[in-house]
Formats: sequence, C-alpha cells, structure tokens
Amino acid sequence: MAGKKSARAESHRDLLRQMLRIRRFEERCVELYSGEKIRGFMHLYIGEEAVAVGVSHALTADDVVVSTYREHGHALIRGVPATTIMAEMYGKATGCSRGRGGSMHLFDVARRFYGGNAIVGGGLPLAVGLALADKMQDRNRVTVCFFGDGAVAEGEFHECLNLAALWRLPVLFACENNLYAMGTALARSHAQTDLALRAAGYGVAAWPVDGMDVLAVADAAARAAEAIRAGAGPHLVESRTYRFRAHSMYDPDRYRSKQEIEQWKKRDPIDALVASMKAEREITDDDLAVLEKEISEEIDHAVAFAEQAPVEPVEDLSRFVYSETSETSGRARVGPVEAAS
Amino acid sequence: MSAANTITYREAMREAIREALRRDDRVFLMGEDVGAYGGCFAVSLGLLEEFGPERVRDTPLSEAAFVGAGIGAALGGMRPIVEIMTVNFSLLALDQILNNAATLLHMSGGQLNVPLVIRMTTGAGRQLAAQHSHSLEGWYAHIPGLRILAPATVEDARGMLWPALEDPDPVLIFEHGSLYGVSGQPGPGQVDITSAALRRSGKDVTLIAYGGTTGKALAAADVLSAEGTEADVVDLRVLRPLDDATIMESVGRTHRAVIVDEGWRSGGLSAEIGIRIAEQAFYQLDAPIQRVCTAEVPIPYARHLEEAALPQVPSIVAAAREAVAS
Amino acid sequence: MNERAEFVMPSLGADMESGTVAEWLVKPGDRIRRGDVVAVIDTDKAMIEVESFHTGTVESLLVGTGRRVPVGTALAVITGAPPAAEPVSPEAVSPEAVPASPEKRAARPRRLPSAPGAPHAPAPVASPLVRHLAEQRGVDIARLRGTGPQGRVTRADVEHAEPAPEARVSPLARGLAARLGVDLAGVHGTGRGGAIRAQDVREAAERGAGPPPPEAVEEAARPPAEPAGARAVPGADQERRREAMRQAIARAMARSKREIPHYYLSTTVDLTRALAWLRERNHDLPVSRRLLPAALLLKAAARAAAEVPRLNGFWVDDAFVPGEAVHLGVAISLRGGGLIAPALHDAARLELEDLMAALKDLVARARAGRLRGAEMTEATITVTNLGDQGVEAVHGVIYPPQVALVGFGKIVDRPWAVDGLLGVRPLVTCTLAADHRATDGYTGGRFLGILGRLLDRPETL
Amino acid sequence: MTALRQVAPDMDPAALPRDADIRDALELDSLDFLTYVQTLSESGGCRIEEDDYPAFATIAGGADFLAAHARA
Repeated sequence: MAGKKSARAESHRDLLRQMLRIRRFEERCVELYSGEKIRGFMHLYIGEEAVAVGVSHALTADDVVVSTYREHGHALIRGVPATTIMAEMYGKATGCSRGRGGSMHLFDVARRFYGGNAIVGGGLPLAVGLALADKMQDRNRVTVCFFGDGAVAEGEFHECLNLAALWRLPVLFACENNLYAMGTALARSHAQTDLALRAAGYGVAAWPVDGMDVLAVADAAARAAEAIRAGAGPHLVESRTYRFRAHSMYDPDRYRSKQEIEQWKKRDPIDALVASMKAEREITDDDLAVLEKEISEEIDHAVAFAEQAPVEPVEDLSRFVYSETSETSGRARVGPVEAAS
Repeated sequence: MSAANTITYREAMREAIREALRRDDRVFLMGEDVGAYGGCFAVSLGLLEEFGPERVRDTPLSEAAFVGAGIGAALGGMRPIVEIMTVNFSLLALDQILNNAATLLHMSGGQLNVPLVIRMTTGAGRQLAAQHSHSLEGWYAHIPGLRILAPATVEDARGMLWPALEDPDPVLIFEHGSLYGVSGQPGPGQVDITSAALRRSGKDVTLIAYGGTTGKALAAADVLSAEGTEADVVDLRVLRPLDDATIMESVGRTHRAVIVDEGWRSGGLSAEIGIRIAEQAFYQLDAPIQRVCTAEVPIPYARHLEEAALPQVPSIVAAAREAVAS
Repeated sequence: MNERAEFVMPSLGADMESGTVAEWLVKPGDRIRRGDVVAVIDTDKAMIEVESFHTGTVESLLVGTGRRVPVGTALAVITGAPPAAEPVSPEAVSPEAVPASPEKRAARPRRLPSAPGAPHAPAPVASPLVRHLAEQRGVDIARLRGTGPQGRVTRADVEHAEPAPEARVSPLARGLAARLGVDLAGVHGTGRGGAIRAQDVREAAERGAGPPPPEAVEEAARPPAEPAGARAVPGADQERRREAMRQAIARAMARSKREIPHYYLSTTVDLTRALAWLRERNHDLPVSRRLLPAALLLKAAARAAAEVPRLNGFWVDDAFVPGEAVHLGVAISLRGGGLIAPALHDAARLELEDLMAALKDLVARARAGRLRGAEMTEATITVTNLGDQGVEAVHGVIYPPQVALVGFGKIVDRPWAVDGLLGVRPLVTCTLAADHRATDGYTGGRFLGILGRLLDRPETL
Repeated sequence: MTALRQVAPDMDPAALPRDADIRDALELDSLDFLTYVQTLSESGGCRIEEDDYPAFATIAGGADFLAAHARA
C-alpha cells in the first residue's frame, strides 16, 4: 500500500518537474528574446504544459514524436538537452539543428524527436509515414503527432486520419486544442467545434480530455498508446487547453479578453498539480524550493552553454542541402534512424 | 519489326520497379491506382500480383498525405517509390515536397535525410487539356535539396530508378507521357544520374533538350543535317543539379545554342540554362541564344491548338537556322 | 596636373641589347592610346612594330630614325591628357611598364597588353573639350575629318557627326579578333543586321595576313638605289641586318648553351589517325580553310605544354616562373637566312582553324618584318619544325629564358609494327630539349607521352 | 608567276625550268606551298583537292592542271 502510494507520488513529482522545466525554460526565453538573444518567431507553450507532459508520460524512449512550431516543451521532455535547445535558439553551431532551425525547428533524431514543423498540418503526413515504416518493418512503436486545433481545418489532417485508419497505423494523434488558430477562435473557424467528433467520421477512436489536468491527459494517452501497441490502429486524444501568453512574441493579443485569460490562469496546470500533491502530502514547500533550484540551475547552465557556443562558419552555409555521404562516398546508403540510434 | 531485346519505355520503367522491389525489401511502391488498376499509364501492371498489397500500395486520392507519408517512411528507414499520376496533381503535395522532403536535411542540421523517389508523368501532346498536360519540372528544378531526373530514353527509364533509390536525398523522376509507348534498347543496366548526355554530335549548333523534347531535337537535327547544318544534341537528363560542363563543352565547340523546353518560357528552365551559358560561355557565343518553348497559354484541348502551343520539329529547325544565320 | 612619361627603346628579346628606330608612326601633338603602335624598331632580327604603354599626347620625339640606341633609352615624351577628358589609368604609368634596367627587363617577361589591332592611323587632333563632347555623344573622333586648322577636329565637326553605330559583334568574334589582331572596324559582318561573326573575323585575318599585293613585292625587290617604300630596307642595309641578326642569334644561342644544362628526349609518333582525320576534314573545304599537319603538331605541343606547366615558362633569377598561358613560340626561318620565333598567343586555347589562321598571319608578318613587340617577348615555350627540310629529328637549343624547346621532324613513311604486324605508317619524330635546372627527364617524358596521345586523337585537338 | 613571287619574293621564278620542283628550287616550305596553291585556286576559280597537290610541284604540272580544270 505504502509502496504503491509512493510510486504514485514519484510519478506526480516527475510530472510536476517536467511541467516546471517547460515553464521556467520558456520564461527565461521571454527574457532572452527581449534581450535580443533569441530572434525570429518564438511561440510559447506556457499554460499548455500538461498536454505535452501528460502525453509523453505514455511513451517509451523508442517511440517517435513529430511536433509543431510550439515545440520547446515537447523537445525538452523527450530528452533533448536544454543546452542544445537553447543554443539552437541562439542560432549557434552546437544547437540541436546546428543553427539552421531556430525556435520553430528543433530536431534530435537520437531522441526520436522529428522536429518542429512550422507548416500547420505539415507534420501529420510525416507521422503517418514513420508509423507506416514501423509497421512494415514490424517495429512495435507508437508515433505521436502533436498538432493544434488550426490543423484540424487543413486537408492534410483529414487525408492523414483516413490513411492512418485505412492502413491501421500506430499513430497517436495528439490534438492540442488551445481554442485559437493564431487569433481565430475555434468557433469562428470550425463548423463542428467538438474536434474529437471529426475523428469518428474516419473510424478513429477519439477522446476529449481536460488539457489543464496533467493526470487526465496522462491517463487518456496511456489508454490510447496501449490500444495502439495492441494493434488497434490510430487513436486521437484531444486535450482542451489554453495558452496564457500571446501566439508569438509579435502578437498583441487583441482577439481575446483579459478576463478570459485570467479565468484560464486560475486553472494553471502546475498550480493544480501542486495543490493536489500538497493535499495528498506528496510534496512540501521545501521540496518545491529544491525542485525550482535544480531547474533554475539547469536553465542557467543552458544559457551559459548557448552564450559561449561557437557560431557555424559562413563557409558551411550550403551544407546539408544534399547529403554529404552522397558527395564523399558516392552512393553510400544511409538509414537516418539506424545511423542515429 | 523490333529487335528481340527492344522494350517500351513503359516496360523499362516497370522492369526497373520490379528489379528494385526484388533487390531491396525496404522498397515499396505507392500511389493512386498503382495496384489493382495497374497504374494510370499501366507502368505497374502486374506488380500487385507479384509483390502483394503491402509493397504495391493503392492510396486514397490524398496527394499531400501519401507523398508526406512517403517522406515519413523514408525517415523511418524505408525506400519508398511514390507515384503521382501527373505533375498537375503534384501541386497538391507541393507543401510536402518543398517544405519537408527538400528542407528537412538542412533544417535539422544534417540529421534527417529523405531517401525518397517520387515518379510522375509530365508533359502534353495527348489532348489532355490544361489540368493534365503541363511541364512543371522546371519549378521543381528551382528547389535546392531535390534531384530532378528526366529520362528521355528507354535506357534511362530502365536505369535511372535504382541509382535514384540509392541516393540518400529525394529524387523526382519526370516521365513524359508521350514516351511510354516508345521502344528502344534497355541497355546493360545502371546509368548515372549526374550528367547530361550528348545524343548526337555536330559542329554547327547545340540543341539542348530533355525528356519529351529530346526526340524532337534529334528529329530536327536530321532535318538540319540534310541542309548541311550539323547539330550537337544535348539531352540534359538531370535537371537539377544541371550538368553545366556538358552544356558548356558543347556550346564551346558549336558557339550557338538552341534551348528546347516544353515548359513555359518566362522564368523557366530554358531561362536558367540560357543565363548559365551567358555566364559561363559568353565569349564562346557567335550568335544570340535561341529558345523554343511552349506558348504561354494553358495547354488547350483541340489537337491543332495543342500542337501549335508545343515545341515542334519545324520550330526547333527554324530556331537553329536563325542561330546559324544570325 | 599633366603626367609625363617616356617611351623607351623596348627590350624585345633576351638577346636584344640595342635597337634602331626605323620609322616613327606618330609625330609631336598626336594623341595616342595605350596599345597604339607608335614606331617601327629594327632589332637586328626583324622590323617590329612597337606599341605605347601610355595614353596621352606625343610631346616630342627624342631619337630620329636610323639611330641605334641601347635598350631603355628614352625615344619620345608622352604627356598625359587632363583627367576629365581621358583619365590616365594607373597601369599606364606604373613602374612595371617602364622597367628599371635592361637586364631585369630582359630576364623577367612581363605581362604585355593583348595584341593591339592593326596599325592605327595617327589620331586626329582635337581639344579636350571637343573630345569630351565626342565621348558624350558617342562619336568616334578617329573617324572624323577635321575641318579646323591642320585638320583639327572642331566642336562643329563633332556636333554634325552621326554617332558611330554600335557594332554588332558576337562575343566569340570579339575575342577572336583580339587574339588574331584583327581590327573589327575593317571587318564585314555577315550575320543578322550586319553582325560580325567568328567566320567573318577569320576571313578578315586571312585577308590581312595573306601575302602582300604583287606591287608591294615588286617594289620591295627593286634595286636598292631606287627610293624604296616606307618599310622596305635597302639592299646594303639588308646585308647589314642579316649580319646583325646572325650576331644576335649567336649571342642568344651561346648564352643558352653556356647557361642551360640541356637534356634531350625523343619519341616517334604514328600519325596515321591524325593525317586521316586531317584529310577527311580538309576534304570539303576550300584551300584557304584547309589545315596543314603543322597546325596539328603545334596545337598538340601547346596542349601538352598546358598539361605539363613546368615546361611552360621561364627560368629567372634561379627560379622557375610559370607562364600565365601557353604562348607558343614558332621558329620561323626567314628567306635569305636568319631565324625568328614569335609567339602564337594562348595557343592551347585556339581552335585549330584559328590557330592555322594565326600561324599564316604570323609567318607572313614575320617575313614581311611586321611583328608586334608582344609577339617577340611573350613566348613561353618554342616549337621548331624542320620537317619541310627533310630532317627527321631536331635536337634544339632552348631560347632563354624559356625552359623547353619542342622539335618536329619530317613526316616519313616507315615500317612500323602495329598489333604484331608490320605496316607502313607515317611517322614523325618529336623531340624535347629541356632545361635540367627547371625539370627532370621524367617531366619531359610525360610531356612527350601526352603529345603522342594527343596526336593519336586529333579530333580532341 | 605572280603567285610564286608572293611566296618567294627574293627569287626569280621566270628563270626556273618548267619541270623543276619549285619547292626545292625556291625553298618553299609547306605553308608557302599551301599559299601558292590557294592563290592559284582562287585566281583560277578552280577547285584543287589535296590529292592534286603533287601536280603543282612543277610549273608545267600546275599549268596543265589548271588548263584541264579551269572553268569553261
């Protein structure tokens, strides 16, 4: 009994820790962006942490993640080091995409993190293909594809749901419904705002879930992943969530009211988990302080790493347009997944 | 009529796919109607029966999804051959081809290569009108990260697929619709996918063509030869990266260039080749560069209008005469 | 504000220590441009047209015709034009163009301006204002007939002149004209809108290079007592020149044998394919466009020199200086004795037809005594072909400061083993004399190997 | 004769026997000889193939050839 309870507490602490890592990391990003260390588009995940953390909780290290341009959180909790993520946002050579990607295009094949895709809906077919490869090669993996409510309006969403269902591919469609496609509210762009119902039309099992409750998300994702691994084909989990900050650093946030934002902030997923853990006596203020300190040190380290990281030489500008193996060793055959693992 | 070992371009392509499916179990073919129907142009006829529905996959009419899935499968260690019915339909998958296939390697700092082959039909000449007849390979040749092939001969149709599958990066193969019934020698096997080929040698003028216009350029060279003008015919074969050396070598000998391109003239491949000649062989030119391109209209249906819109042997001959005279 | 520069007696070869002004082609007050031919210099070996390295106005001539002066002696003073009308380019007054000592000058071959066009008529006189106006209006002042005092071009002349039509010249033709020394102004274009094409330039070169008209020849052959044509040399003088040339050759060859440790290699090449190819090629062409085997031999030598750059250049100050391109010296024996080896400019890149035209032109001008200065100094390697004399092999003496000399003998039919069978084949013996300070026998052997291979594949030449 | 004077201005071709080899007598090299043949071909308006060159080795041979091939 005590063992089970402590395992539960451990699991909760891990969920909290991951959410806090994302939150604190992004808060530092805002500061660095304002200080012109980070440039380009930067989309923050603050408020939505429960979704990434809950879904990822259901995955093993072997599973694959395809993400969006709001992917700092997904990358962090899939094990991409904070150092290489930060260096990437600094545009440095030791960044996880060697300075070619920036905030929107984080990649780490060794962690099976197939990137930030900045075309809304563009990652969905990739996920379907990755799952197809797994199926054809008899690998029992789940491919998770994160996408937002905006992507549900794209043709690629419908094509991919159909194709994945048709071929019974091991894809977990993880919809992060934060109610706004940039500035367009869900009700202004979807005739049917219950997005999970869309999946039903393709014979895909789908569950809507409270995206501000990390335990609920984790539970739904675990059930979906289990079914997928059992060969039941694709599943969709729609997490209803909210971003506390504007769409990107450029966004004046004119399309929603202050009251609405404040309302949602009362349901902050981190506060909610902390409250429940305290009630269950799973965590103390001292524990929390230690956790915060650890995370702060991790982020300090990442910033220091990025600050001193070298920049990619301009002479290397046109590298990685074609595979270097093809130029140097002629017709070498490279399986990227195998090569990286 | 034909020699024993002569096959059609269609058969050559089918043989190439069959060989690839046999040689490497990571290879599979997918696209609209490639299975039960046998391929819109009957290229994959019989392959479903031979290899089964896992490796010869009919897809829904979802170009973005199945092209993107091909990219994902390539990332996952497979070697997909994706067939798109015509180049016009490929526009539905352009997002995936440009924003993912051509871009992932660079955007990921070298982590993700995409060993994918996409085949599609291109070109006019079959009265299929304006949504099945365009030559948009020049658009694709604009994109860094892709290799663009245009097999013009049975030998290339037979030999280009395997090296394309061995290429660690995405390769697009454009098959001109008018060529499927053409017969020829399949050749000994593999060919390179890096160079242009000199299909005929002459000293007076260089005709630069590719894919569906190569045969027309050769026919024009015959006409010219009867008039005493000997033409070099360069078959580009690879539209990206362009084999500048072969082009410049030829123009360096003949000092006159005629570029034949079934694409539209404005902002197209012919413009690219023309300016490269100006950049690299300006002092070799003894006459203005000539171009024979498709008229700047959507391809019309009526036969006489379609014929008038496309590069034809007489227009190539006329351009060559102009180059030699001016 | 005005720059003053001296036009000096140039060094036109390692063996030239002095020269005689045979003729002035300009007079005080004439406007000249860099590259214009301004004087004919008698170097003992040939009459050579010499170009100016300066743009400006001839202020005075310091040395009269017939006076022999050492290399480096100032011959004329050239004053630069006001910058507004004609900026003097920096290179025109750079020290490079006016070498300090004859020794240095003789030793270090300079980058010379590309061969200028045919001799220009003295430029008409005009004020800076008028020149400026002409430039603005696109009028070529050299084509105007001046109506002012002493033929001076006036403002009204320019204002009434039609702008010179922009000549349509293909890029290839323009480059060819520069290489062959053809003045485009005199070329008739046969392309659309009168565009000048390569063939037009070749034909013009052919005409320009062809033998002088019979009248001129007769005039030249008249007894010395009679007044001679402008550039004809009186007989006694000719005798003296022949003697002087002998002396110059003696000096150069003695220096070569004294300083250069020669090594010699030779190889025999089967010309069956080359001659068959040549025959096929010449078959349909008029005589004027036919190639001689010599053109193939020269082209092959130039290409081989391009591939073995250690043999193409100069030995200067105890070090090898590679040539910037293959300027192929061609040993030309002069009728009546003597030898001269002017250069075919950038011969490795000339097409065969152009090389043939250039060769005809060069030989004709060498024998007419009308070579240009650059042609006398720029050779980076020399070829001597004594085949016409029936000689089978030449073991030559290198022309310093070059480091190699290629020799071709007579093409002779000889028994030759091919694929184990004896056949009669046309053979030529190719020899190489090379400077052992610059290269070793291995390099020389490589050169002959490449030469042989090139001659076996004439279509690639 | 004019053609010969062009290539060998220092010689007097009129003094040559009609059957002497002009290449030897006038010390012509192959380029001179080509120029000679070219001049005759152009002035005579007559096509001369490479195979015909040997006929031009003597003045008599050249004259005979031209007489036989000159335009009617």
